[in-house]
Amino acid sequence: MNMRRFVFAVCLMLFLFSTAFSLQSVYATAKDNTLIIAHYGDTPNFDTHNNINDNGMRINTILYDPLVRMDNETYEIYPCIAESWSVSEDGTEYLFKIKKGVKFSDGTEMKLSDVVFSMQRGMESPKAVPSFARVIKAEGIGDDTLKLTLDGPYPEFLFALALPTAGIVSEKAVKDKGEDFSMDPVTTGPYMLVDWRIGERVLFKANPNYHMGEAPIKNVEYRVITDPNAAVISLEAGDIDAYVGVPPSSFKRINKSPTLELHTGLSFGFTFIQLNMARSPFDNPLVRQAIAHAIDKEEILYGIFEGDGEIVDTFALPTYLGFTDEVEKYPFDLEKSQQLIEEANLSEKTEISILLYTAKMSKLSQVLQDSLADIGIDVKINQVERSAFNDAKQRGDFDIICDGNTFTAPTVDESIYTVVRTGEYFNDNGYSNPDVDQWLDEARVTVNDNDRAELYKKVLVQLSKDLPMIPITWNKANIATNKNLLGVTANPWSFYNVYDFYWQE
Amino acid sequence: MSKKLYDGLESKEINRIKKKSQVQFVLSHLFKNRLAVAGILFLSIMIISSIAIGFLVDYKVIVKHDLRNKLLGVSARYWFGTDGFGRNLFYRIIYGARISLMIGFVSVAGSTVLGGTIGSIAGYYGGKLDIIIMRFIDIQMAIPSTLFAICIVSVLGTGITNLLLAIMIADIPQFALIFRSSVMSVKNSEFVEAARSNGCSTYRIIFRHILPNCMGPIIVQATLNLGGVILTAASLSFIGLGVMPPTPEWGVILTEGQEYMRDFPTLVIFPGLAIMLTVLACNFIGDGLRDALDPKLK
Amino acid sequence: MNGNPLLEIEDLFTVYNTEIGVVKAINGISLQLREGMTLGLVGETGAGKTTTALSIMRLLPEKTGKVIKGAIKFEGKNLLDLDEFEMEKIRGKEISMIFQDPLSSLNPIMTVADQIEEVLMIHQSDKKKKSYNFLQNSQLFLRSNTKIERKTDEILELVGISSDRKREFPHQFSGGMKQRVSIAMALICNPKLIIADEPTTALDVTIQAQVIEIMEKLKQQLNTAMILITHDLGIVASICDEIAIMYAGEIIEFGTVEDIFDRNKKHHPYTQGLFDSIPRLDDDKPRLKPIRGLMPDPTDLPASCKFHPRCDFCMDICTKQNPLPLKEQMHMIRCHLYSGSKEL
Amino acid sequence: MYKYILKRLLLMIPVLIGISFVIFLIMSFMPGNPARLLLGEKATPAAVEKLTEELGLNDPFFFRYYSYMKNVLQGNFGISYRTGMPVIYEIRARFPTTLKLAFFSIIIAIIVGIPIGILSAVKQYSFIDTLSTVLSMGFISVPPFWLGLLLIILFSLKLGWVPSYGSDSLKHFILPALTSSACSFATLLRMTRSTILEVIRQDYIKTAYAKGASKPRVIFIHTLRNALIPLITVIGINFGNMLGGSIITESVFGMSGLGNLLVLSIRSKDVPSVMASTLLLATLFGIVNLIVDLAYAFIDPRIKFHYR
Repeated sequence: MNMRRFVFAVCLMLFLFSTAFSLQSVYATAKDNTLIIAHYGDTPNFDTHNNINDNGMRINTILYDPLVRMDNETYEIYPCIAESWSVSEDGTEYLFKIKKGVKFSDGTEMKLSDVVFSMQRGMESPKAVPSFARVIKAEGIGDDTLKLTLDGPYPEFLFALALPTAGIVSEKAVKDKGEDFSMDPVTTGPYMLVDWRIGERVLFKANPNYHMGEAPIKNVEYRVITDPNAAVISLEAGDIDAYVGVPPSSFKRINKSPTLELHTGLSFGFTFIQLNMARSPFDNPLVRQAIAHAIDKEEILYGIFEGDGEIVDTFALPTYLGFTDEVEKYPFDLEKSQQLIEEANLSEKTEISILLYTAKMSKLSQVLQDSLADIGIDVKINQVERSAFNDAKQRGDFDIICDGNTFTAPTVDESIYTVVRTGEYFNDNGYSNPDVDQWLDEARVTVNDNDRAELYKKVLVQLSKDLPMIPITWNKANIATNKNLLGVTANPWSFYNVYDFYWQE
Repeated sequence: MSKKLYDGLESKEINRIKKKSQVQFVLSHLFKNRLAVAGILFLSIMIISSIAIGFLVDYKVIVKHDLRNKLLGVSARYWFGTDGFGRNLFYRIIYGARISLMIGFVSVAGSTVLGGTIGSIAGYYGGKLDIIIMRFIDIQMAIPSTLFAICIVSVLGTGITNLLLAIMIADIPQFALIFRSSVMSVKNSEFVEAARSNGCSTYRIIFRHILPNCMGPIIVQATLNLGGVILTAASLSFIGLGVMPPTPEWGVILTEGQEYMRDFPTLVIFPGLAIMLTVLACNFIGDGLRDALDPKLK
Repeated sequence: MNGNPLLEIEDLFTVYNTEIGVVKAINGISLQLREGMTLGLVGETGAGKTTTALSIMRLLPEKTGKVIKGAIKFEGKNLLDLDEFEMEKIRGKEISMIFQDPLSSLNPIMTVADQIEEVLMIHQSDKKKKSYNFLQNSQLFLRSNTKIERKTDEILELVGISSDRKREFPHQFSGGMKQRVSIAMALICNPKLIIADEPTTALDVTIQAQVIEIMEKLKQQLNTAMILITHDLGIVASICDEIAIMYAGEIIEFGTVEDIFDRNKKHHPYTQGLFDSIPRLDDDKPRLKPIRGLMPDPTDLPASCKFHPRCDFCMDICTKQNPLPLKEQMHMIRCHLYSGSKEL
Repeated sequence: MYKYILKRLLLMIPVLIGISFVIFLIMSFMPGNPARLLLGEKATPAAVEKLTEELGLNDPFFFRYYSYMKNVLQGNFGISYRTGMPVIYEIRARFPTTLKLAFFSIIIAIIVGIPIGILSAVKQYSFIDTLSTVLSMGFISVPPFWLGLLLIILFSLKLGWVPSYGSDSLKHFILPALTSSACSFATLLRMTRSTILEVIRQDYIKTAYAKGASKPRVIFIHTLRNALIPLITVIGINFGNMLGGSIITESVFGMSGLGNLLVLSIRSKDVPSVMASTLLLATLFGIVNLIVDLAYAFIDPRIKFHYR
C-alpha cells in the first residue's frame, strides 16, 4: 500500500522533471552555409526606430535598409534606398531621390509614402535620436523625392542617416501590426527574421526580393555569447564563424590560428580621462597638467590594452577635418609632473576617486592610480554599474572619470561638441571656455571646409591647454572571422552589413 | 553533597570552574579530531602569514603594476608567478587572506549579534512579536541570499565595507532562527524557571542563564558560516559586485585571472585553491566543534 | 527431562571494542536449552543478558561487538561457523527475537501486515532461490499471495488483533498491541526458539500480564523453546522452567525454577540480594535490602570474583581468585562461599 | 489534502507581497534613472523628463509600489527598462534554462550523493567512508565559480569534450549541472550518511535483521525509506539554493537563464525584470517546499494525519 504511494511519489517527480524538459525542445541549426556571428548580448526587439541597443543596432543593420550606407574603410556614403541626393546651399535641406521597385520582405512594393512615414516615425521616437535629432520636417515631393529639413547646417547628417536607427519600414505593416511590429517587422533589408530565441540566438534568411539582388549568404544566425573569451574558444572550435569585438588578450591567439582572421580598424571613439574642473584640486590647471604628464600612454596601450588602439594627443585623427599637430603635448614625465604638483601647492589632502564602469577602464584606472601615487596623489577606484555611473556623472559627482566614447561621424564636432561646449548635455565636468564655445558654434554654421578646419584647429589647441579631458588612445573596432569568410572589413561603428560577406568557393 | 564540595567558594568561582572544565572537555575532544586540527593549523598559518606579509612587504608592492613582468610563470622570485599587471601573485593571495578572513569574521560576528538579538527577542517573548519577526524572517529566507546580497551591494555600492554589510544582513535570518529555537527550548527548562522565581531580571535571565546554555549550536553554526561567508564574498567579487581591484581579494584575483585562464591557468587555480582550503579549514573546525560539543551526533 | 538439547552455549566470550576501551560483556558462559523449555535470563542492566541474545542471533553491532571465544550450537550446528547467508535463513525462521521496546521495534512506515508478511516472504523464497536478489521478494512482487495473507490473519487473531486492522501503521496501535504484533512476527514461521528480550519492560503492568499470558499460551500451543530475558523475577517464576542469573557477563547461578526460588537452598549472595530487593508479603522484614554499590566497570573487570566489591560475605580468596562452578544436578553456583564443600 | 495545498498556497501570498515590497524598496534606492536607461545615453533631456513622468517615476514610493502591484495582479509585469519589451517575454524564454539546470543538478546530486552516502554509512569508518567524507567536505568548500572555471579549463579547453558556453543543447548543460550539483551532492552525501547511521541504530532495523532479512534488503527496504524523510527536506532546500546559485553558475557558463537575467537587470536597475524574476524564484521556492511537505506524506504515514 505505502509502497504504491511511494511509487506514485516517484512518478510525480519524474513527471515534474519531464515537464521541465518538454517546456522547450532543443532544436538544431542547419550548419551548412549558415553564417554564425556572435555578439556579446541580445537585442531587445527588431524595431529600427525603437532600438539603440548595440546588439539590436547590429541586427537592424541587416534587417533594415537606411536611405544611405557608409563604407567601412573610406567612410564614404553610398546610395541604398536613396539613389542620389543633394544638399541646399545653407546645408539645411536635403533632397533624396528614392529608388524604384524596392520590395518589402512581405512582397509588397515600397512607395514614397513608406519612406516619408519612416522618417516621420523616426522623428517622433525618442530612441531614434542618433539619426533624427536635427530633422524638423520630412515630406515627399512628386512621386520619388524625399525632402528632409534640418534645424541648421549639419555636415554629418548623412552619417546619421546611415545608422540602423533610420531604417525604412512598411507603413501598412506598422499600422496593421501595432506593437507586434517590433517582433515581426516588415522591411526592405537584405535579410529577413526567421526565428528568435531570447537571450540565445536570432535566425535570418536572405530576402529573395532584395533590391540589390539576393545576398550571397543565404542563412545567418546571430548568437549571443556574453563572455568574449568563450567566444574566442567557440571561434577556434569552429562553432561560430565570426565574433564582433574580440578582447585584445586574444589577438595573438587569433593571429596565430590558421583558420581565423582578425580585421581591425579605427573606430569613431576614443578613451579619455575627464577631470572634474568644478572641484578642487582639478580647478587648478597645474594639477591637470601634472596628471597629464603622469600618464604613460605607451605603457597603457601596450601593457594593458594589448596594443588595441592608437595613441593620440588630441580629440581627432589626422584624417579628420581640422586636425592639427600643434596641440600642447604632455609626454610621460614623472619628474615634471611632481614639479607641477609642488608648484600647485596643494594645501589639504583631499579624497580623490576615479569613477568608471567597464573592465577595460578598471585596468586603465589601476595603472593611473599607481602613477598618481608616484606623484603623491592617493586615489581610490570606484567601479559602479553603468546606470550609477551615468547618474553620478550627470550630477557632476566625481573627481576623475575614465571612459570611452563613440560617435556617429568622423568629425571634430561629433567627437567633442557635446562634451566640452558650455551647457551641453554631456558636459558634466564644469568646463566652460567662451572662446571654445564660440568657435564650435561658428564651425557648425560654416559651410566652407577650410574655414571650419581653422576653427576646429583653434578649438583643439585651446582644449590641449585647458585640459578638461586628457585623450589616451583612439579606439579600434574589430571582428574576428573564419578565413573562408570574405568581404569583411572592420566597421567603425561595429555594425556589419552581412550583405557584403561571402564564402570562399 | 555538592553544597559541601563548593562550600566556601564564591559562586563566580564555581562558574569559572564549571566553564573551564566544559571548555577543556570540548577542546580535548576537538584536538582528538585530526581534520579539525588540520583546519586549525591551516587557518593559523593563513592568519599569521597574512599578518606577517604586512610587515615584510610594502602594500604598494602588492598592488603596484609592473607591466614588464606580467604573466610570468612560477619562479623563485614569484612563487605563484605574476598576474596580468605583473604583480606577485603569491603576495596577493597571502595578503588576500587578510581581507577574506576579515570579511568572514566581522560579518559572521555581526550577523550573530544582530540575528542573535532578533532571534532571542522573538524566542523569549513569543506571542505576536515572535509572529511578526518570523514573518520577516520567512520573507528574507524566501529570497535567495546571494540575490539579496547582490541587491544590497548594488544599492550601497561596491567596496569591502558594503560587501561586508550586505553579507551580514543576508545572513541574519539564519542566526535569528537558531537563537530563537535555542532560546525557546531553554526558556521553559527548570533552571530558568528557578532563576525567574528567584527574581532575576529578564536581561539577566537571557544573558546569564539562557544564552550560555544555547551557545553550542551557535558556535558551530558561526564556524560553519565563516566558510560560507568567505565563499559568498568571493562570489560577489567574482561577478564584479564586491571588493574592487586592485585590492587583493581572492574573488578579485580570480576574476582578473579569468581573462588569461586559457594560457595561464595558474592565475585561476591558485586563488581558487586559497579560497577552497580556507573554507575547508573552517568547515573542518566547525564539524569538529559540533562533534565535540555534542558527541552523540557523531 | 523432555527433549533433546536445542541450544548449547559453550564457554562464550563476547567483547565490544569501543573508544573507551574493550568492554568485556560476556565472560565465558555455558548454557543448555532443550526443546520446548523456557529459560529465564535474569540480571541487572549491563549484566550481559542482551549481549548473550545478540550473540546467539549473531546481531552484535558489526564494528564493535565480537565473539572472541566459544561456541553456540543450535541443533548441533555451531552458529558461529555459519556464513551470513546461512544465518539469515535461521533468523526469523528457526530462531526469532522479540525486542524490549515495541514502540521502536516496529518500522514506522510499513503496515503491520507488511511487516509480518515480510518474514514469511523472506523465508518462503529461501527454498527456491539462493540468489541475493532482495527486490525479488519485496512486497511489490508478492503482494497477492493469498496463502501468506491467510497465515498473517491467523497469527494476528492468535495474538488477539483483529485482522481488519492489519493494514494500519504501528503508530495507530497502542504499546501492548504493538508488542503483540512483535510476538506475531516472531512466531509466524513457527521457530524452534524465541528469544524475548525484556518483552514487557516498556509496558504498563496490566498490559504486561496480558502479553505474558499470550506468550505463555502460544508457547504451549506451538511447543517453542524460549529464552526470556528479564529482571522481573515475578515473570520468571510464572513461566520459566529454568533460570540463569547473570552478573558482569557470567552466569553466577543456574537452576530450575524450584532450585532458585527455594529459599532454603544455598544461593549466590547476589541472587540472595536480588530476592531481598523485592518486597515480599510473607516476609516480616520491615525494609527492603538493596544490594549496595554498582556494577563494576566492564572495561576493567576484576580478574577474581566480579561480585566481591559488593558482597557482604567477601573473603580474602574472593579478591584473588575467580570461583569455579559448583554443581548439584541442575543447580549451579559460582561462589567461594561454597567452594569448601564438593557439592552444594 | 486539497484543502491543505490550498491553504499553503494562500499562505505564500503574504510572503510574496513581503518579498515584492522588500525588493521594490531596495531597488528604489539604487542610483540611476530608468527613463535614461530606456532611452539611451544620447537621448535629449526633454525626452528623458517626459518618459520619467510617463513611467510615474516621480510619484511617491508607496504610490509607485501600489500601482506596480496592481498591474502585477492583473498579470502585467511591466516593461523592462533594459530592453523596452514586456518583462514576461524574456522571463518566459529564460525560465526553462534555469529550471532545467536546477533539475539536472539535483538529479546528479541525488544519483551520486545518495548511493555514496549509503555506501559510506554502511561501511562506516572504512577507507571509502573517510574518502567520501573528505571529498564531500571539499565539494562543500569549493567556490562554485572556481569549480566551473576548472571544469572549463579541463573539459572544454584541454580535452575539448564539451562546449564551455551557452545553453542550447543538452551537452551545454553538463558542466554547469556538474558545477552547481557539487555543493548539493556533498550535503546530500553527508546527510544520507548521517541519517542512515541514525536509522541503522533504530530498533526496527534490529528487528528486520532478526527476521532474517538480508543486508541489502534491510538497507534498501527498511533503512533507506525511513532515511528518505529528512533527505527530502535536504533535497528541497538544495533545490531552492540551486535556484539562487544559478546566479553564479549561469554567469560563469554564460547561460541565458533567470540568474543571468537577474544580474543583468540589477546592474541596469531594471526594476520590473528584477521584481518579476525574484517573485518567480520565490514562488518556485515556495512550491518546492510544498512539494517536499507533500512528499513527506507519501513516505511517512505518521504525517499524513495532520492534513485532514
